[in-house]
Amino acid sequence: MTHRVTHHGTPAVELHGITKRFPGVVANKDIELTVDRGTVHAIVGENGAGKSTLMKILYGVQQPDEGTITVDGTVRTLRTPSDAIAAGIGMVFQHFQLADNLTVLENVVLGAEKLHGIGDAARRRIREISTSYGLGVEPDALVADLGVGARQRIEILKVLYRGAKIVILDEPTAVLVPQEVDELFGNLRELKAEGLTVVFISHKLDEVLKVADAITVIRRGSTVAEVDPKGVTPRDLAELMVGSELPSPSTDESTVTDTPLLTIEGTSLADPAGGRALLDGIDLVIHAGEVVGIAGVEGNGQAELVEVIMGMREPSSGRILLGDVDTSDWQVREIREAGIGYIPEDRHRHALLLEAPLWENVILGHQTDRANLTGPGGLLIDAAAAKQETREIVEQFDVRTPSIDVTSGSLSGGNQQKLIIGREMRRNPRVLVAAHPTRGVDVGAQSAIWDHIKQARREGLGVLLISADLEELVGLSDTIRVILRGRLSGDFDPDVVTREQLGAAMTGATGATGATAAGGPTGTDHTGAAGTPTDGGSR
Amino acid sequence: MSARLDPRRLGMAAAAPLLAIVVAVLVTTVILLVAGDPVGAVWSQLFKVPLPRQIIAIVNAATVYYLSAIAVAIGFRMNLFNIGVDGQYRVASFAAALFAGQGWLPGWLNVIVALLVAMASGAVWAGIAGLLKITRGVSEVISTIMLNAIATFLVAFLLGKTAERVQGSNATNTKPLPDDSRVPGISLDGIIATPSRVYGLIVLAVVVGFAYWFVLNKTRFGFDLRATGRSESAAVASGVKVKRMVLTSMLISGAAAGLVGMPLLFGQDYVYGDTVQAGLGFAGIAIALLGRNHPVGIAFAALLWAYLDAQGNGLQITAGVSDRLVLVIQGVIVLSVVIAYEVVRRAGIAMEQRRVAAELARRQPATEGAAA
Amino acid sequence: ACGSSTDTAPGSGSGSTAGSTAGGGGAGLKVGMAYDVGGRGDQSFNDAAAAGLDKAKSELGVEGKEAAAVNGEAESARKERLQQLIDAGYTNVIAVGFAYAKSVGEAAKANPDVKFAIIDDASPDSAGSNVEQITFAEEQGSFLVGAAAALKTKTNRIGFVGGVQTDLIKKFEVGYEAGAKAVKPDIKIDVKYLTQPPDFSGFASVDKGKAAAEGMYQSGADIVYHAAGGSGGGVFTAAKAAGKLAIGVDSDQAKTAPADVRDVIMTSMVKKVDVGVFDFIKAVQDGSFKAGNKVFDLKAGGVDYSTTGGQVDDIKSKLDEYKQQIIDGSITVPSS
Amino acid sequence: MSAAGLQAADVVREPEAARSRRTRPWWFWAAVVFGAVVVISTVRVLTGANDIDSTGALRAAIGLAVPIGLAGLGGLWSERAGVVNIGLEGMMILGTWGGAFVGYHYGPWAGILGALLLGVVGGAIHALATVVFGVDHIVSGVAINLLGAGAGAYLAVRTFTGLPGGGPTQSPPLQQLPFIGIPGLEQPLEDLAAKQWWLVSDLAGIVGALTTRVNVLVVVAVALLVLTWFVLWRTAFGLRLRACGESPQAAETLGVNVYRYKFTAVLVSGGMAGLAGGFLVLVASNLYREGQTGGRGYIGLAAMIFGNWRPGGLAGGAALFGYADAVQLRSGGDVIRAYLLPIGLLLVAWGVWQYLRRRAGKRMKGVPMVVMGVLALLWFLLSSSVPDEFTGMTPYVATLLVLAFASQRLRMPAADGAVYRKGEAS
Ligand SMILES: Nc1ncnc2c1ncn2[C@@H]1O[C@H](COP(=O)(O)OP(=O)(O)OP(=O)(O)O)[C@@H](O)[C@H]1O
Ligand SMILES: Nc1ncnc2c1ncn2[C@@H]1O[C@H](COP(=O)(O)OP(=O)(O)OP(=O)(O)O)[C@@H](O)[C@H]1O
Ligand SMILES: [Mg+2]
Ligand SMILES: [Mg+2]
Repeated sequence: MTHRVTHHGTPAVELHGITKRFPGVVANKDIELTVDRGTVHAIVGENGAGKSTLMKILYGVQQPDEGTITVDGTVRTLRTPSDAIAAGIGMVFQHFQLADNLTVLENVVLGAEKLHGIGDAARRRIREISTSYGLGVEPDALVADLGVGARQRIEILKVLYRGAKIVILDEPTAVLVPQEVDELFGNLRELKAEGLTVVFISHKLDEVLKVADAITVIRRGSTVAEVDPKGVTPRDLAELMVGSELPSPSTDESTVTDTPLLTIEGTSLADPAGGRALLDGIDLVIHAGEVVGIAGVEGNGQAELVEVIMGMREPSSGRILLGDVDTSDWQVREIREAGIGYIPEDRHRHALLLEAPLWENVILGHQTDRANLTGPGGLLIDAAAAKQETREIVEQFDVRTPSIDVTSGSLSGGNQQKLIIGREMRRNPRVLVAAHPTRGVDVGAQSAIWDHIKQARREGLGVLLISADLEELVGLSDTIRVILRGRLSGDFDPDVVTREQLGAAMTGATGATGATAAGGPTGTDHTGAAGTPTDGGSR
Repeated sequence: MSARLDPRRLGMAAAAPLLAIVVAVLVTTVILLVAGDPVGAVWSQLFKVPLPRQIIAIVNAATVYYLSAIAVAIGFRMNLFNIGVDGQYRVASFAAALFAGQGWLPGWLNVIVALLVAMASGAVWAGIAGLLKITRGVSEVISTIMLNAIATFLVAFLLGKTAERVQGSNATNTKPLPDDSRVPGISLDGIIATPSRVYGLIVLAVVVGFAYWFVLNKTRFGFDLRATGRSESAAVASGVKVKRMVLTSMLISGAAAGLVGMPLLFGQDYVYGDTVQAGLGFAGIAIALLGRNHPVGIAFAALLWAYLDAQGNGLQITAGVSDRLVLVIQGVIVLSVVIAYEVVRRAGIAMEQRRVAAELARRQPATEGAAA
Repeated sequence: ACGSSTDTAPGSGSGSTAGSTAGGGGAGLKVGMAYDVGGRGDQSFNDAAAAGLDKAKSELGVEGKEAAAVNGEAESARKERLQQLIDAGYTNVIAVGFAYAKSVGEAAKANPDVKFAIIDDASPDSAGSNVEQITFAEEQGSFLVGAAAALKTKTNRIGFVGGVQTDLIKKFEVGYEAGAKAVKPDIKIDVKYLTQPPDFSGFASVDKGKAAAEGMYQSGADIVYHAAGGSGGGVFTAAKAAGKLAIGVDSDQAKTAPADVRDVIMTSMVKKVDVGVFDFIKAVQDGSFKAGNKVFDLKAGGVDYSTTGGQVDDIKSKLDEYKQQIIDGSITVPSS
Repeated sequence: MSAAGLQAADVVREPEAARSRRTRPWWFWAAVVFGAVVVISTVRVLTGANDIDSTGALRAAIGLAVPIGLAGLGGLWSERAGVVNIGLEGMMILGTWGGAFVGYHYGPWAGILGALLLGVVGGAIHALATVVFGVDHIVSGVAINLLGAGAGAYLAVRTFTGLPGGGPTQSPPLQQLPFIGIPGLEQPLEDLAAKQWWLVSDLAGIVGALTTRVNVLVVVAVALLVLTWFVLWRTAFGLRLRACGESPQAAETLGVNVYRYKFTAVLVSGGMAGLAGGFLVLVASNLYREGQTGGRGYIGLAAMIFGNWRPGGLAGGAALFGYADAVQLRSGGDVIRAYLLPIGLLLVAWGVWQYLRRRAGKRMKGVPMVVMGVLALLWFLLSSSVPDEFTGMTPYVATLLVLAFASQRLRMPAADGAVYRKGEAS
């Protein structure tokens, strides 16, 4: 099933025998990688497989313990990113490397001031690149004011500005919506056409198959295969990644009931800075056993909607009902006590105490849950109970950790996410507000998380699911709504709606609400799209 | 579990302070050599076994430092930098001395109410900074610096208005405590022979230290406080009302600061005046950091600090070296301790990661494809 | 004086300390001196005490040991300092400054064989059968310089700069004001204290002293008296720049101040701490030590005004007249 | 690739992008300053508190503001590179000794270098601890304050004892640094200021203080302020340095040697703080004196935070503090009383405006302001001077008040205080 790829001419990059050990873990083991000039070369692998490490080695952020790096036929020692930049390599990191409080111009010219200075010449050059690649980047904007898509384009511009011939993109699509992904791929093709070489990492295997000219699969630090995208399915790729057969997708029946759990009525949120309302007359009902998915371009009010529901912000008008109790002016704690589980978008900032042990993290968000408390009036923390609970979560949710006393910061991202999901689900919430619950998580862990959500749904949980991953939305939701400029569209039936319809609604390109396929919750299941994302990809 | 009992980790934790002291001694020796001061004389003074009365003095000084450091540490655990303990304890000491001096209440009752007065006034003074922070977003670093200075003027002004003049004295003091409100010292005659006594209110330090440990580590409130200190955004999302938390912890920190001067007032000075010990709040910052905000660590740090103070006092007399040297040594010790801790901490993290990775590698084959 | 310690072999342990080698070799009295904050070399109060000790060393052949206080130190640190001096065999102890009042009282009780002197305190705190309490009538000396200022002013406006607002410094101010008003009842007196206790940096803030005095000169005062220790240097600088006059304190500052400002120092209120110290040592040596409060007032020659530079020669007779009236009691100078 | 699609996406994002946070133009600040002069002048004429902006008061203010400003500048350099510097006080103390020691032996010009150098030594220790060893910045700063105080005092004992006019706690008097000014301006300006005309005399006083009898080190300090702005905001070096304070990882991935920039910044920071100490010994006092810094390092830090981590702002903070300190030191009870008038009026006006503008529920927020304003006005009307016991608080209270009314927009460098390790970009 491995399709060997033949290489022609001098490759742009040749990594040979790369080994990198971190204290106690071998991140890369004898990696071989050949990237042809003028191609898009994808690298796939599970979380922690060693993809980023390999790219960081190629970019000089980290040094290999063994192995050679050959760029354009010359063997190089890359001690720092400067060396890599000098060798014509540019990298867009998995997490954006931008200084929020500097302008776009400053972010771009940083470190490359010798090229065009830091003034008007640089500004002109940025505009030039921006225009010729259609990036639409405004040099004097403050990065803090920009959304993810724009940030992504700045990252690419940074690379182009330095005249890189080899561009590394580490999970560039994780935070993008379909339109943005398409734009990005458009960009990649354009770069390729100009003779640039692109190395590209993604967990979204259908995407990979769409743009890559060659794919290298890495499993636990070693290259296991190099495949030609023609003739493989996402499922083949996924199995190569995890080294065994994937479970077959489960089938689900609708569990939607008539009991409204969370009702949002005409809720608006004014912009404190005086701009247009951040949320504008939101109406939404989540029933017991129902998953309502919210699609939308980031920055259109998703975060605000979650904050309003969770009580972090008080709506300027409208009502939020939990069951039939008005919770509009409740505080976060009361709302959580009332049984709303919360999986925040940014786990490091909102869901974890990175320096605290796992069992303390399990208490977080449930400090007033009697199960965690002891003593008169429940004023004391019951560490023993919390530890027991943690052990059970680790067991039940397959959190891979040697002990519950290690800090949550020492877990990998996927395992952190599983811990968070376990913490919320074990409390048997009535409603779960889940923002991007599987972002950046590998396929295996992802389907496990989905299973947990589906399981709880069967037991009557209502879920508000916000995701940038349309597969996930379509696969999990009973109803999909699109949010645009703080307003919600009508319902979409996940079974019949197309990517294009959703995309149009998300960008406001058409009369979005008119595209509604079916009103109200539907009873059909949507097996085809659920299960794993890998097989729903190539629509 | 194994994290607790790992002998290598324990060894490393103990190594850090020792290493630090060795480094501090080396660095100071170099300074002495460069300056041409008698190295031997200095070290024999600093390391000689304190006399019984000096031991008592060290314990007493440490008591006061301890309270101050705890007050600072409460803020630190919340990511609040309360530079204002200095002003808070002066305001509080003055208020308590003023109140207790009147002798309105009998004996112990007077003491207890005066302690409450001290806590309340310390809390009020710190609360100003807390309020400014949550309502106006004023950095507590600036506001407490300013409030320290304002406290100086305010107390000096009020002291001038209320001072009890004693014939022949040039000191400005509040009215002395009535005899029955003076807290008797604890005699350690059984252990070390000296007429000196440990402050009766050392009890206060013990209670405050225990309360600090208990509230922070065992209670829900403490959990919220630590969570806020570790990640404000995560705390908000978990239902902590951060503004109220800021104000509350500022008030508690101020209340603890209010107690700093109490052992001095009730055990030694019996008045508040212009020769009262100053700068305790700043020492508290260093001691809290040295003790890593840990109730037991702070106790050791306070004792070390007091020990150096006491031993340094004799430097001029026995070694003919400026006692300012002690400040240098204290600074060097703080630096070497934190550097040593940092080095050890990194080694510890590396060890933990090694363990995590090893464990994972061991379990990996078994759990592969566990997504099912 | 301190340099001597470098001569001692390192590690000898018995390093001779500041000033202790300056005296003659005689195996005379052993005197321990505990200074206030600033210590020897502060060009002010402590130096005056040191001068007394130095004189005793050279004239009486005593041996001395010195240690200085630290800003904001604990009461126990002061007590310990005195005790360590005694432990080291310096059984005649002089405590410089009222901050030592309690410590001296307690040390005196614990060491009945040791003779103590304390400067600037006569409170019950420090009293004891082996304690001489040395105090000065600062208000009387200040009265005289106040009168001098009033006699000399052309603008009918004078100033006073206090270092730290303590009761002791207040005595200087009150006496000064009384003296000035005795001459010119309608005279305007600007008063400024640089800091408030327990912030004693007002005795070390030359720039603040300068700013305060400048303000006074620029708003019309032409003579400023300072009781601000080291900050007084700033007052002199300001006087020099403004072409006006200043009055020194504690020692005859027309002799001790930096040479370039000496000519603006019209007179100084001299507080003879050195005399107090020397007299104490001498009395102990003679066996004529007497416990109790010894007041160094005008009558005893403990305070006075100085005439160096000759700027007050023309009013000397008037000043001496006041002096006489204070001595014979016909003028009582308030002290608070 | 669809440029149109991009445009669409941008439109969708508009609510976020619209919130632009441009800084105010220079003429805004010029207008503010001029407005303040008009107000002050009016208050002066109304109340007769002529020292409110006299040349002398302003000169004193400059003298008191410069060390604070320099210390703040030290803080700025370090914190812009992401290293919190609470050790300014200690570095300043080292600077006082360095300035005095070198100044005494080699003349005041060399003294400037001495102060700078000793400050750099303090900075080097801080840099070693925070940048190389990754120690918590506050701990290191506190240790440096101890070290600086101890080392300064200890060195003074070792080096000044026995010198003529020197002692263990004090250096001998130092030679003066020269004063400079625009020749021929002093007398006419002084005459004009003495006329006490509305606005004209005030401007004359201000111009006089700024252009005549200015110490060279003041000029150096102002030059350093401007230079700092230029270097940090107009050069590649400065961009890199600031990037290290905003996002060291981003800087690292673009080939910037973050350690080097942070280290350099902290060294410069120490140098500036040392120079602040040098100013105290070489200009303000003309000698070293133990305890001379009197917490100015902390005030400098406060001025920098006050100034929102910007040179102009910190200069404003230092000027405010220096001015208030000068006024109170110059027995300015009447001047401070005079300020009660505009402050009272402002508070009343603000309170009333709040009351009118706010929604019904929040209206009461204006009430305390009105009450405070009325109290201030009553105090103004019923007294002729603020008592001396209170004037001393003025600089501190003024700083707090200004912050309480104008804070909230403060934004420190994003990675300020965070410990940076190489190779952690992801
Ligand atoms: N700086 C580091 N120190 C120690 N271990 C590290 C470090 N960086 C990476 N690792 C380890 O190396 C392994 C590979 O990590 P890497 O980030 O390359 O994975 P990845 O393939 O990029 O995963 P993902 O898909 O989640 O981004 C992980 O197991 C991780 O534990
Ligand atoms: N610089 C580093 N130093 C030490 N350990 C690191 C470092 N970077 C990563 N690690 C460790 O590597 C492991 C994996 O980290 P990593 O962030 O790559 O996980 P991940 O699964 O890729 O998560 P995500 O998908 O959110 O990026 C964790 O155990 C983490 O502690
Ligand atoms: Mg990763
Ligand atoms: Mg990665």
